[in-house]
Amino acid sequence: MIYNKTNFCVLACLVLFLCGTYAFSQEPVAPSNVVAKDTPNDDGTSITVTWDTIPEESGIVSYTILRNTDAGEFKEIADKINPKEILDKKKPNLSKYKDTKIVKGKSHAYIVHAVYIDDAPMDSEEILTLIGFLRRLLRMFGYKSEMHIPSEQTAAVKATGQWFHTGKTPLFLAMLLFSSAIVWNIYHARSGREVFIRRIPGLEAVEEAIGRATEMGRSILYVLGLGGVDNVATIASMTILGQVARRTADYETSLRVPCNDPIVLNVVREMVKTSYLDVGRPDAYNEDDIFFLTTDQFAYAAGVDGMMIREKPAAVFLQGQFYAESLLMAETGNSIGAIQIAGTDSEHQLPFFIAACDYTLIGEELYAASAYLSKEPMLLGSLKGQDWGKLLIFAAIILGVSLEFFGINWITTLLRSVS
Amino acid sequence: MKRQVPLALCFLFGVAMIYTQFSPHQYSEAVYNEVIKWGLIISPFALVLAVVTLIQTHTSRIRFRSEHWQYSFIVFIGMIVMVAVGLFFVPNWLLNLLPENVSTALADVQIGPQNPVFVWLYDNVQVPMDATMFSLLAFFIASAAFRAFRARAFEATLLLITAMFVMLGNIPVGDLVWNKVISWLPLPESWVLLEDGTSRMEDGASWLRQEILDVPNTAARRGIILGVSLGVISQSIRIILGIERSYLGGGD
Amino acid sequence: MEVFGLWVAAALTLCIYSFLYRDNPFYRFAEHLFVGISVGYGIVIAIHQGVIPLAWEPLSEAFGGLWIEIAGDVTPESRQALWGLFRIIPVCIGLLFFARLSPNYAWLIRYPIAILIGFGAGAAIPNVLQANIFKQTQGTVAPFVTIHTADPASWVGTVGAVLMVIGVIITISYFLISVEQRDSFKWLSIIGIGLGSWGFAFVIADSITNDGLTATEIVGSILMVLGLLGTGYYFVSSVEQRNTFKWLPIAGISLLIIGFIVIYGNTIWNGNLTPWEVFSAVLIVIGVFCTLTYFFFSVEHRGAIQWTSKIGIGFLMIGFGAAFGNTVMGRLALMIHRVGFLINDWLGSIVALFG
Amino acid sequence: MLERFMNMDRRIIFLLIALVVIIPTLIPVRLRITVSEPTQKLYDYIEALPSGSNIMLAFDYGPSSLAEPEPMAKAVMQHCFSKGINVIGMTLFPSTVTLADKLMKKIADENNAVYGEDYVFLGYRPGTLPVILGMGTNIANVFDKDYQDTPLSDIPLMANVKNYDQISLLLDLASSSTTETWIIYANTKYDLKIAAGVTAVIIAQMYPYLQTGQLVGMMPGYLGAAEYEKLLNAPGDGTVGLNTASFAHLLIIGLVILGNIAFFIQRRKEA
Repeated sequence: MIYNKTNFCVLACLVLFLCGTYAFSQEPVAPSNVVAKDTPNDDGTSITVTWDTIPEESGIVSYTILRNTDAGEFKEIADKINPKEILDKKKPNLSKYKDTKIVKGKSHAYIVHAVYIDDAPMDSEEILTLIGFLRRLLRMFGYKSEMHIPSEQTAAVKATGQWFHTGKTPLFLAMLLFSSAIVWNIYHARSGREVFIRRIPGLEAVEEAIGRATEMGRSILYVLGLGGVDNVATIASMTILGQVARRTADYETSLRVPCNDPIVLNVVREMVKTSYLDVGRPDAYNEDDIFFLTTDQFAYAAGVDGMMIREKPAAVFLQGQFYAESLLMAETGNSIGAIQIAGTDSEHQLPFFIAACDYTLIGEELYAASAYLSKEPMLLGSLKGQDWGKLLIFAAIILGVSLEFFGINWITTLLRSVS
Repeated sequence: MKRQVPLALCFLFGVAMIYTQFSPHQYSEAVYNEVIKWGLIISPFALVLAVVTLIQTHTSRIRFRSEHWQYSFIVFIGMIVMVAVGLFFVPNWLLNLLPENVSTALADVQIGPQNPVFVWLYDNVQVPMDATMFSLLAFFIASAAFRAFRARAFEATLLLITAMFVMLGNIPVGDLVWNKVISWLPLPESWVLLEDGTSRMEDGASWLRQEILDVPNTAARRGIILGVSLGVISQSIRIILGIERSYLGGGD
Repeated sequence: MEVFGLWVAAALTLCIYSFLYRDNPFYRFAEHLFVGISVGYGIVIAIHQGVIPLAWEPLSEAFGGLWIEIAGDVTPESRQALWGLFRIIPVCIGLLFFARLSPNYAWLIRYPIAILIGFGAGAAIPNVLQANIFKQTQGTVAPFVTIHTADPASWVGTVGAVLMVIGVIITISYFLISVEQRDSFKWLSIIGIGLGSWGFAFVIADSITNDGLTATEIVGSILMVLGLLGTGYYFVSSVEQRNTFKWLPIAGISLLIIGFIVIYGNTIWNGNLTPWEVFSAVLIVIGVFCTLTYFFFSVEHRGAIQWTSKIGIGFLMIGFGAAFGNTVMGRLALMIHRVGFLINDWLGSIVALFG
Repeated sequence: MLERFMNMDRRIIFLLIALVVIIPTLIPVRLRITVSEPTQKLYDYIEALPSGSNIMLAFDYGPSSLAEPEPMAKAVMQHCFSKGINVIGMTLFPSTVTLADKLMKKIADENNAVYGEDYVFLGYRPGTLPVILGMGTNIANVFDKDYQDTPLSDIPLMANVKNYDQISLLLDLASSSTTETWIIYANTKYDLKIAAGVTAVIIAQMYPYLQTGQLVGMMPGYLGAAEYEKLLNAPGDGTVGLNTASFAHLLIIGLVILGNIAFFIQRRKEA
């Protein structure tokens, strides 16, 4: 007998067949309840196959998935799938495989193979038998027998895309609810009813700052930050600027506005012009006082710092969205002794404004300030709507925490399902 | 035309962006991707405005000889050099006219942001200035701390003390000092040592810093974020519905 | 070139640092050069990474495809490329920015601006709602999920929870009514608080009876319900009455807390979370609550609200202090790096030159 | 006198800060450094890797905040080269490509590492998400060529690296929230092990991920770099930086305390 590898393999195969039933000390199970479904809430590019998880104790090693297309031949599409990695996160007794390489417009059916490997321990008696000995030998050479147990074939399915993501329903409802609250409040405010806004410390200082600039015959510098025209802070800042401009027009104080965003520049020019027109001083408006510096963050800060040192404005307004350049400008403004009124919703920069400026509008206070100064029903109304939103958040937190103490977790589940 | 059409466009694009985020269908995905590309195509053109206004500002400075008008030339020089280098390329028809060794040499010069001169300017002019401007913050943060951190009122004191503790926790000296102090204090052993013999109170400075960041800091930030986000959403709603029109500027 | 670059970079670095002393021609030179260079850089990047790949290339391909179509050799690729023709629309809209140059047609730039703004607003609504509002609220409640070890609620608890949710919502809607109208809607608040307290009682009863009722638990739950009713009564009573009952909310809240500790103290102490973790989680809830109260604008800050918002400011200040202290290291690092560049790279090269 | 101290010219403070930074840079002083747990974990993880493993370095910081990530890159690469671990570099930031390329070359030269065998630099491709997700299935789909335009198939190091399966660790050197993106997409989806080296400003954001084990380890700013250098027993920029920063911190703390003492004395006088 020639003892080479080929012969050995032939022998091994033979042995494998012989000891097939012996090899698997625990009963191998076929995957049951295999179902293929179009994956819900996707763009129609995948099919999800689910089946009952085969318990680890059965000795399962991996799964192999086979698929056919339009009732054709079954072909292997994935193998060596680790059973632990495909457990459904919510229901661990369900295994889930998502096939993302489907053929568009064709229907697919699936078969799942459970794969077992013979590495069960042997007791001493078993080793003494011929088969046991051979198996032992095979294992010593690293040969392990694999056994595929196929499931039933699933029904054929086609993948389609959905027009609405049902998982996002709570988010959608929350959006509708909040939108209607805002719109309803704006509508009410417009109908002429007074809306109360609490006093905002720092806003009194606006008059003081403008007055001082007028007395000293120096200019006012208004910085709108780095935000674009769609940024809330920038829009709030522009509204405040409109109000400041009305007063500077009255007092004939020069108002300098270096801009960072060209679109903002354009809008601000229009707004300030309108303010000057409204108080009847179109002659005092000078378009060159509102100008573009650069879009680069630090180049902009360098430019503003230079202006502060050279022109020595009596008051500096820093309102809008800021990044790291906030402190560069606020400290330079402080060093020239200007009254500084800051306001931003960038929470990272607030500490520096608080440290370096005389008055700081914190976060949402900036939005409230624009409503407070302009008294515009639209802004007042939506501020009220935002307060409703806060009440709902309060309710969610209080209920969520207290119910959780009693083991009821609806609120937390709802919140988690959305986020 | 002047007001209604922009408002309608704003509404259309806003609703398209909202809807496509709730719909996983392939068509709405396609619309979403296309809308994003439109946004990406349109926004660079906004730079036109920037450049035009920059040129206007500085030409008028030069023309009226305002203070330091000479420096406006430097702005122009910087801009023109950078653009000329970055957009430099030789059209194919010119390449064909030139002698072969010149044309191959020219063709090898990478165009755009990879152009060696552009890279050199970026590395040795823009980046150093950017980094230096950023590093000025180290000086300013120190002077702001010295001036502002005075225990004037209760709130200021809280700010000051927290900042001090966090700073101490950030440097190794903080823990060194802490551990020394703990070893000096006549504390009962059961307080200081855990069952496995390790110290319970070691590295208190960095622990305290971490707790401050994790608990009160998280709470305060969350409060600000929640408030600000409500503001962002409500403004976005106003914009899409055409209630907020300030971005159109004044006039008709 | 390398050495020359080193010198240029060092010189510009020093020019900018000279600003620390005071404004001077060197700083002004660097400042203006920086502005010019950065605008130029912005233009180049916008053209190379925006206009060319997104507009120029698809368009030229599309015109190529069009040419093929006209010539009559239709291929699937040329058909596909034709879609690129759609890109003409955004390019044209973008070109409207040039309208700014003409005083008569300047209003045309509103078109691209309106599109960009609508685009941004639409993208913001669902994402901000999801990421900031829901996620942050969930994060506040999340630590409490692991606190409970007992079995899930029975039907008694479920009914109680429903009542609590309804009660809280009704009470909140009472606060939405404007102050003048509140008197005629007083019944609403009473119903709300009543339902809420009953639900609360149910839920407590359920979670307690799960493992039999003990004397401490009965005492604790009575205290809690009393506390809740007392606090609720204070808030629905009219302003004049409130002055006489000033002690009520304080007493009510302390009763709530005592009752709570009586019942759950043991569970929490031996539960999944360490007492310190429970304390942190509760502190975060209090912090978020107080800070958010500070940002309440449509109510005058008096009485209880004033105190809550004062605590909120305290939290804000601690948060700002922490952020400030943490940033010091980051900013110093930037400076140390620049100083390292000047001393090691630049001065080092000079020393190397002579030594 | 008190008055003058309290309102002293900011330029004096500037000068003090400058001195406190310049002197330790010229004359390095060494304070004792205790190694914190996140850094130790990262070191232990790399130390336990067998020779011939691959780690990936993502240079995800802007040029203006390179101060802290660079010493970290240096320390980790030095560790890897000494252990025969291959380093694959890439970046998600377009503006960092040249910087990262130069840095890798410099460190490799110091450690006698050979390009293509011990390390490669893949460069930059636009789009954060497509890049992270794409490399999970096949790196060559995203980076068909390296930064020097050599096809990946011609690089000996890349012959055995197909996707994340052959990469033992991704170290994200970050100055913004890119680490979170790596965690959400590469770790959750492809089970790629991730560690972070971040600037001081965003350290606090990383702790939740360390707690859950989504991060193998972390180097917090200069402190992290210095700690890693201590573990390697090779003090470098991080150690110098941390020591320098410590003095500056102490100066600021001292100034604030003195300022407050002066403030209290003055207030007592006035009262």
